[in-house]
Amino acid sequence: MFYREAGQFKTSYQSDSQIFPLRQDRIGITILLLLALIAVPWLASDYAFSAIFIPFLIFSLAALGLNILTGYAGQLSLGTAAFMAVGAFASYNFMLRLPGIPVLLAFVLGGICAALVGIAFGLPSLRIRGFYLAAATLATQFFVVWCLTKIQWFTNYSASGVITAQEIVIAGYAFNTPLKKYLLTLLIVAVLALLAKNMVRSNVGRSWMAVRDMDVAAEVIGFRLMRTKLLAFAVSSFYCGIAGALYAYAYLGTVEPEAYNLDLSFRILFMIIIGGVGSILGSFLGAAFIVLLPVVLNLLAHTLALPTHVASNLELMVFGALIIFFLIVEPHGLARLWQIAKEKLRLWPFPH
Amino acid sequence: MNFFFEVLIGGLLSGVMYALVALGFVLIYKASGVFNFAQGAMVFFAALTCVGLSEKFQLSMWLAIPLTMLVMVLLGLAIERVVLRPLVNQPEITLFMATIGLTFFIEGLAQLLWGSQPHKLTLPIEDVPIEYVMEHYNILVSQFDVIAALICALLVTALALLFSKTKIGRALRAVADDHQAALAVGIPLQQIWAIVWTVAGFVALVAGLLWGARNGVQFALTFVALKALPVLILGGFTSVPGAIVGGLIIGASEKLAEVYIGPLVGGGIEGWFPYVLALLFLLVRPEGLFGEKIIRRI
Amino acid sequence: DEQFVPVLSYRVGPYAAGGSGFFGGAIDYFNLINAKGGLNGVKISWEECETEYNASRGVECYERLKKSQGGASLVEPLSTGIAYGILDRVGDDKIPMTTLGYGRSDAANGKVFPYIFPLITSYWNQAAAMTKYLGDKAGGLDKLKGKKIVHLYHDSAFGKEPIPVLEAQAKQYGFELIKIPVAHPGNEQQSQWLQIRQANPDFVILWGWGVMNAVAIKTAQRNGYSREKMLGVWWAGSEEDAVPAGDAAKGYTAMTFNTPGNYPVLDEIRSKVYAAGKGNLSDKARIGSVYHMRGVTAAILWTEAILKAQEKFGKGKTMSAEQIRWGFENLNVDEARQKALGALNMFPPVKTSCEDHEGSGAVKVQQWTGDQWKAITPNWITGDKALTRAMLEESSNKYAAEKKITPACLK
Amino acid sequence: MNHNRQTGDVILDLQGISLAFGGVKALTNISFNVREHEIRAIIGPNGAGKSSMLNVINGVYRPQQGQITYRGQVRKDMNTYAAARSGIARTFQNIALFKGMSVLDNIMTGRNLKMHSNFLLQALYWGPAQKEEIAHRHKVEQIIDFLEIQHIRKTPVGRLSYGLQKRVELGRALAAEPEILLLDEPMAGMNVEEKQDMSRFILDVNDQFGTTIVLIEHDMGVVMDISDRVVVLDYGKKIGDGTPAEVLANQEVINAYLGVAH
Amino acid sequence: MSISALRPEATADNPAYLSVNNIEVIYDHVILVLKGISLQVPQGKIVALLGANGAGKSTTLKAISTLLKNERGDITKGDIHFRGERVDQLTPNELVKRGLSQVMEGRHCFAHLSVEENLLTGAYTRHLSRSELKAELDKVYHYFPRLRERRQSLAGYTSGGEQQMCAIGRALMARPSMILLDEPSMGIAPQLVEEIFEIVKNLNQQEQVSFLLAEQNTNIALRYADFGYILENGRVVMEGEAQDLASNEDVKEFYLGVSGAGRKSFRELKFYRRRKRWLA
Ligand SMILES: Nc1ncnc2c1ncn2[C@@H]1O[C@H](COP(=O)(O)OP(=O)(O)OP(=O)(O)O)[C@@H](O)[C@H]1O
Ligand SMILES: Nc1ncnc2c1ncn2[C@@H]1O[C@H](COP(=O)(O)OP(=O)(O)OP(=O)(O)O)[C@@H](O)[C@H]1O
Ligand SMILES: [Mg+2]
Ligand SMILES: [Mg+2]
Repeated sequence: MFYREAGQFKTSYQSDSQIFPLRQDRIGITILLLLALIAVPWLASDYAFSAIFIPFLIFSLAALGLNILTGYAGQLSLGTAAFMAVGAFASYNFMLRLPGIPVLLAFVLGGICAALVGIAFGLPSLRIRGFYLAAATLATQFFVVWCLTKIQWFTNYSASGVITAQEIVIAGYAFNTPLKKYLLTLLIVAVLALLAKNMVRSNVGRSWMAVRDMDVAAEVIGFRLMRTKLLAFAVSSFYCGIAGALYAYAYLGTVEPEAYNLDLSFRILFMIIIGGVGSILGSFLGAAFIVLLPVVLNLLAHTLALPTHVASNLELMVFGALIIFFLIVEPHGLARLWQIAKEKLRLWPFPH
Repeated sequence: MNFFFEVLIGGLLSGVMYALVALGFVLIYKASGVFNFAQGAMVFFAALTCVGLSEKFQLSMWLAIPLTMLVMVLLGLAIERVVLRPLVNQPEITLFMATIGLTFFIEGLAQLLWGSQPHKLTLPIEDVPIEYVMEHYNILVSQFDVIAALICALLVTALALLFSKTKIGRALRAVADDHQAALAVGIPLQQIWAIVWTVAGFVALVAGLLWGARNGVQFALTFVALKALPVLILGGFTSVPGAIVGGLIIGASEKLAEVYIGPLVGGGIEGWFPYVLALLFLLVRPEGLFGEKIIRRI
Repeated sequence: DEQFVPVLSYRVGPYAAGGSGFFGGAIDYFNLINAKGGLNGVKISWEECETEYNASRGVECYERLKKSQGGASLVEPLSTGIAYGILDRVGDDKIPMTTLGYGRSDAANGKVFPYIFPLITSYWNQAAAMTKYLGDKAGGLDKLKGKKIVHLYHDSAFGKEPIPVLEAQAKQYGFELIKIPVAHPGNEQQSQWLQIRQANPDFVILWGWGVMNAVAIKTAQRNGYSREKMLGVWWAGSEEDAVPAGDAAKGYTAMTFNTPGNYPVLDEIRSKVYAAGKGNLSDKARIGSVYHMRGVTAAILWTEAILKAQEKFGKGKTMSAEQIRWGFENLNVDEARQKALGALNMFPPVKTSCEDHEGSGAVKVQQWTGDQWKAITPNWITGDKALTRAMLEESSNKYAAEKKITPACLK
Repeated sequence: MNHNRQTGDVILDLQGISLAFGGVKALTNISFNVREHEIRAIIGPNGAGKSSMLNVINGVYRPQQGQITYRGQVRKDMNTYAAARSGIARTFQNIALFKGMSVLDNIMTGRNLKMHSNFLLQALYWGPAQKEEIAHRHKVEQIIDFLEIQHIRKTPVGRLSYGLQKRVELGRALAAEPEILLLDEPMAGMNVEEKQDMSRFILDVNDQFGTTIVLIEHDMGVVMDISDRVVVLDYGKKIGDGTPAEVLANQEVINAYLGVAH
Repeated sequence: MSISALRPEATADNPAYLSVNNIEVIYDHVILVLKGISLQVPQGKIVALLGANGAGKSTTLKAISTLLKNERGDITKGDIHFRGERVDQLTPNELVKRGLSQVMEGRHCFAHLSVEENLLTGAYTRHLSRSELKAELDKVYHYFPRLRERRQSLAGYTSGGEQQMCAIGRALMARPSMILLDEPSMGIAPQLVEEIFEIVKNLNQQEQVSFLLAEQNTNIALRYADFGYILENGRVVMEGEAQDLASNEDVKEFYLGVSGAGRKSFRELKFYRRRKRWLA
């Protein structure tokens, strides 16, 4: 009975179409944000920031981007890391070549570059669908990374092909400690998540979902497939681009194009599938799962004092098995699990 | 001109090797609508098990191969029971994801059982140029590749017959279309899947042996899957002959491109060229060369 | 008292074989040291973290372990991606990082990279040494004139790194350099080798990684190219590269910064560590294999740095990372010391300074006999160090300018 | 026939439409017209080409021959988007709802063409975008009330029973406030009571908004009762056209479709 | 007369007997849909399942054919017996082998198989020779001549009604002893509806096939059925002999569209019917 909507009557459509129509949810999210903004900085260690929270937030953002494309617009993509790479390398070059440009602007421009690349590689989606499209997006993945290694201008002719992200300075204030980077990332991700949530609950979002669920019908209703799909590619790549830039600037610092390899694309894909395809919340849950699980498994394996090669392989096996397990328990991901839990709570203590 | 033919033939033969891996994908996709990402891992697992068995227990290959086949059967059955059965009628992407989970599991299992060391695998076919062709035409054709191509042709014919001529073939296609309806007409999904995964295991074993003999048996065998993907989309996910034709096209054009276009742009284009080629091709035929037409009727 | 070393290892995935050999070697040596009473009584403790050779996981491991058990003494991720991911961090955390035979070549400049130690040798020096060796083989560097050398490389930053050196030398000595890239992962090289066959070069430099090496050797065989004329980098010169190629690998040569063979220290590891059931390798036969020996070498250099630091800052005490950094910067493992350690000639003598974090630059060439590696150059060889030094200065200074660092030696 | 509204001029005119798929002739030289405000039924045996006819009208299929005149404008064929723009909405025989979306969202998509705020504003969910969203929500809620599906407003449509899905689909088409509403077997899978309701909805839409309706239905009771004129197709050919009474009396129609006289 | 007295009882000599006992079905762990449904189908009888949209007819049928699991539905209570054997834990394939097959709602033809291949899959569980198969096919084509014309087309391209015929024909190919039919008349032209029910009757009388059919066309369903159940909101609210139901006032009013004054024109109904239901 904790989770009851009884007594919460919506007197206007405005209040009914709030992001979180239920009071409990609103309170919950506020507490969460406050925790993230105030409690976490107080309590967490540098390790937590720089190895857990920051990558978690960045991956969440990338997952959000992919979720927009795959979860909402239904275009399966395996090229996420490529868009991240574009965002990162473009931001780097903007900062390098336009000295004095505000960092955030560079990120946004980087995101826009990624969006443009996204649109270019999204064009085939007008004809190609499903796994065919997925396999075709691998072209993006390999091509972009190849370009970044081949064309040395992108890496400013560095001999080793790596770029070193410039320091993040906003209005004279340097974001140079893990805590500061964490806060910056948190803010960017929170704002972008809010925008994403708004998009998916208004007409754009509906157009994406319509195209995802049944594109012929969507066309008949008057959605323009080309525009809708390309917009999804653009927005998604924009998000991924920003995530990629943060990956370089707030997380790794020095990166080579190879850091944005197929593995990364797959990791992001796991996140949205484990978290929940077509769910903003799911992007976060999935990212948390994929970031934390190996750490937890690693710690576990070491407390068990297994021989190391056994431990490492077991880790991998358990990771795979857990993915399967979760899919079996709930194919719609953690977000759906959470929803079911809420529905059960609503009824609790009665079974139905 | 000789050089051109050499590249072309080399490419075609490599293409057959890709097709061999692609076949495994096609089988499972055709039979269940699942894109089996774990195929690469199965290739690795099969080859490693075979080599592992023969090295550890001093078995001859002729004993190790059937034993491995047995292992692959067990693996197929286990996958059906543990992974697929609970996921009947789920969206494709869920099944796809499950096979990724499976990939990790199989990779971990393989290395846990047999260690992470690379091994050599010697088949009684030597990988040297065929002398006759070398002498008379001065074109290099690898004997190994030719034999591999023959084996592949054999497999393809057998599988193509299986799909087009038998009741099982029809049932497989039905399952791929609609799990629920297939169940409703009494098609035993579990048996079908078990069979298909076993056959896929067999194909993986063949691919694993041939690729293993070529590149050594090591983890990187899982990467050959990446070579099979463009072949698949070009040939069509659902077509056995498509895998072969796609393989030939991809193999030949990728080699020609690397040799003739590569130097102009700095080379190393083999990684993405097949994908871009396949993509361009898809723009003309969205379901690949021989893929089943995508029916969108309202 | 304990000296903590985080071990960012990888024992799964495509590079697991190398990872388990290297880190196995290092841990074996730690166990040996501890069995012998530690470093002036200070035992070494360590904790492993699986990185899967993945930058993001590597960073997590680093961050997790850097503060545990009294703080990390040093790190060695054995992965370029991870090394880059923690490059800035080790500077901030003041923890020395070694990158044996990989990573940024220009990090040898300690004025710009005070915490990075590409010990023994870097890619640039390797490339220069290769030219030297090929020159010697041809009967003198001047005989390289008119010769054709193919640089067959992994198409990534790694494979392209030596190109400036090779190009400069091609110009200097008048040989023709043909660059042929192989797309990752390199499991198909027919087109490259047809090109090579076409060009019919005098030598092929194999700048490969992972499966690409075995495939190159195999494909060389099928295309009838002599393996004796192939010269691999040290990442293409281990058992893991030669064994899978089978018989094709016989006669293949590769660079190394270890001399293959047996050494007292390895015997000691067998008798004191493995006999006590503490060996890290699951297969004892791998003791003394290339990666294992490389791991032992790394561990020797690490412990030598700690000992060096103890000499200065207090024997028998736990050293801080800062102090160990000093130790790394003032390493001097000469032949006498090597002999004392039971590792004479196992690796080149290393003497570092602030300007030179590499400390040697010498390498050997080894050849695969069909079941093991044999050194075929009796002495350590070094290439044109003046050339590489100039490049190193230029590159590191550019980095310093970008990062707004004023190059200077740390005390 | 007590009809509140007079049917008007011809709004949609089809001339000599032929459509074939490979060897299958779905439609052969079909001509008929639809007048403004009327309820026009298309009937015929299975596979006669009824659904194909609707698909031609709103541009899903391109006929090989023939021409379509819509509001005085002649075109060889339609395209779906243009058809939607010019006020043609429809439902589908095999339910084509957006399965992953809630009932509310599904119906909201119907209003898509009436929404104009750009996507940046929508992302901010602010000002005009929010106002617009809420204004349209009002409209949609009216339709939801109208169809009596308030209680399932937030349910994903994939979870609804077949009949309810049909109703939602009608709602989505209605939300577009179309000039012409094409309904492909809207009452399949409903019981009499529900059909009565559905008929009432259709009549009301027709009455209140003056929407022209083209209806495919196999329940002759419904067709005879609510339609103004009926076209009968058989094997892609037109075999009858006229008022329900006329069609009912047509022997050819009886043979091909009705079987025993009703 | 008490209705329950009419309920056919289970007896040992009544083997093809389907009985559903007080089952409860929950979708997705939380959505309770069937709240204790019991029904019986005697051998050789036709039983109709009636009810408004969303009442739970299809769910009941899927529960019987064990297809529910794959839609994340669970039978949490009750049991189902077929020919004296408990079947709720069997696989659909085993059920078909035991002679129970289902025609699903919404057609579910195999889109990429031709019509004829669709029909052939129906005979999967049977081991027939080529000529036997052909005879079976001919039988179906005889019932549905339209299918013969379209036999080579991919089912995905056929019209709605053709697909419906294909689905029914496919189930017939299994030669079951009991068929669950979910809205067989949906999307079918009137004269063919009659024909389909004639086929049902024929099979029933000549081959002793039992039927459980969910049908919205109450009129015709009650005409052909022996027995009927009316579902409302996941519960059985009424059951009885078909004729009795057909003459029941409420049924007439709500399901047959005839009130005291006889059949009303659809046009004449001026109000939506805020109906008062039997609330269980
Ligand atoms: N997969 C599902 N998940 C959740 N709820 C479902 C699902 N399928 C059906 N339901 C719900 O179960 C109830 C009964 O559905 P069912 O399909 O059995 O109705 P029906 O009697 O067949 O209706 P109709 O005549 O419209 O076909 C409906 O309220 C529906 O919303
Ligand atoms: N896209 C297509 N490709 C091939 N054949 C088609 C296609 N669309 C329709 N047909 C064929 O055209 C004929 C007419 O189909 P249509 O769907 O218009 O029939 P219908 O009158 O709506 O029948 P029903 O009452 O059964 O829905 C059918 O025989 C069908 O198989
Ligand atoms: Mg139709
Ligand atoms: Mg139903």
